[in-house]
Amino acid sequence: MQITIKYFGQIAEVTQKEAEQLEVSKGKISELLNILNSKYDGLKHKDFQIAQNQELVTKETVLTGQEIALLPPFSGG
Amino acid sequence: MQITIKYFGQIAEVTQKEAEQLEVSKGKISELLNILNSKYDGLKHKDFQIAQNQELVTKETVLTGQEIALLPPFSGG
Amino acid sequence: MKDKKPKNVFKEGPISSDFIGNSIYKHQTKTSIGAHNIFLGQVRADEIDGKTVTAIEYTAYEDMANQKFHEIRERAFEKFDLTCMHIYHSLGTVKAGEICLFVFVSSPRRKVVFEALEYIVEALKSDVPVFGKEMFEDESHQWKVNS
Amino acid sequence: MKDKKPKNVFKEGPISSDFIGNSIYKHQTKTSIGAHNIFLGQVRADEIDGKTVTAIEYTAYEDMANQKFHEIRERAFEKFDLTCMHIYHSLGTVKAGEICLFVFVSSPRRKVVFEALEYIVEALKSDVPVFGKEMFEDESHQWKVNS
Repeated sequence: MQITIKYFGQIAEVTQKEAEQLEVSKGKISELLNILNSKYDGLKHKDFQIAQNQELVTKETVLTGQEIALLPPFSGG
Repeated sequence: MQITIKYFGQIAEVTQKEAEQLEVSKGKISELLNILNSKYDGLKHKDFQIAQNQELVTKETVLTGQEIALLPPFSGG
Repeated sequence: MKDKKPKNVFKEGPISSDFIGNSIYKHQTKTSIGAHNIFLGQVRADEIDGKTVTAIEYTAYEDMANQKFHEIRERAFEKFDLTCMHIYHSLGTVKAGEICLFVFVSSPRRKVVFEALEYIVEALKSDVPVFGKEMFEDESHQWKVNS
Repeated sequence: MKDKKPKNVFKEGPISSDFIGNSIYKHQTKTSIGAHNIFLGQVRADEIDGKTVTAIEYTAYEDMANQKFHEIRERAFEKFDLTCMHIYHSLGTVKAGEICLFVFVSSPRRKVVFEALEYIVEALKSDVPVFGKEMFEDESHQWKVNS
């Protein structure tokens, strides 16, 4: 299935882009992360949370969503 | 000795004045209060604190000061 | 910024939103500040026994009140890592909806301002000889009691 | 005053003291309010390894952030007896000394506003995907971490 992946803050510095579309097979978030870690050098050393359709999820969560976001530590305010 | 007595808020409504000078003999605050209670009808039913030279004191405190104030409940802010 | 002698914290009449905005503006040159916390007391149009409060008339034992405000300031600067603190209280008539109290604290860090502001507001409500007379639309009044 | 759908809390650039003053002014018609509490986040000119922060550039996952702000609002209105609540956060560049966060709560009574404001500020620091990039005078940068 087709998903949109969004990158923010220092994660976007690693990926050199703010968003992309990827064609992935069904599975867990962790499987998507494996793909991204091999695609983007240095990503595995970064601290981030993952949101699926704007809700935080874990690596064990099943990919269902149209929109995945990689979110570095929040620093608003 | 000569003291200045200041009245505030609802206490000033009872005394019908905001300040006065009184000649009193040395003694405790309670003795001054006896004088004021007999002078001002209704004063004894009012709730107030007493300050001597701008510090709160008790009825047992000895009169030393130039300035006594009768302070109804504070309601700033 | 400790002050050694009591300032006059009283202002005649209500405290305007312009005054508050301008006070915030003046702090933008202080670039060690990371957090401001502001408390504003506003006069409520309370309904009491079928009558509505239209204004509060404030009086104070001014010398003692300024001394108490000063002591609260000094204690707050000792207890909390504050960069600035400002307190203003109205005297005279403040209409319902208008502001009668403005307390402004600033610090490098946010946790400090929350603690400090509540400490200061509670202390001034309990320690400072200010008296509010609640005026009703029929010109009767009652004396305000803090809760 | 509950809102049913998320508002946009983001503003491009710093939040001006005029905007804050005007927001206070608008609440003077709400005569059930007795207490306002305002939190302002201001950008600090921190010195880090000999370099000084000149500005923070804010970005956000805007849709999720507005949703989270909305959830914080809803929870705060459930927990606390609030009359009004307003939240504004900057996006883009905010220079040292300028204001990047404005949270404004109002209630009939003061105890409520202290609790509510701290609850809201802590929740938004931890739950809302906003990212601050601290810019130094030599155009290098580091990513801000909330403490």
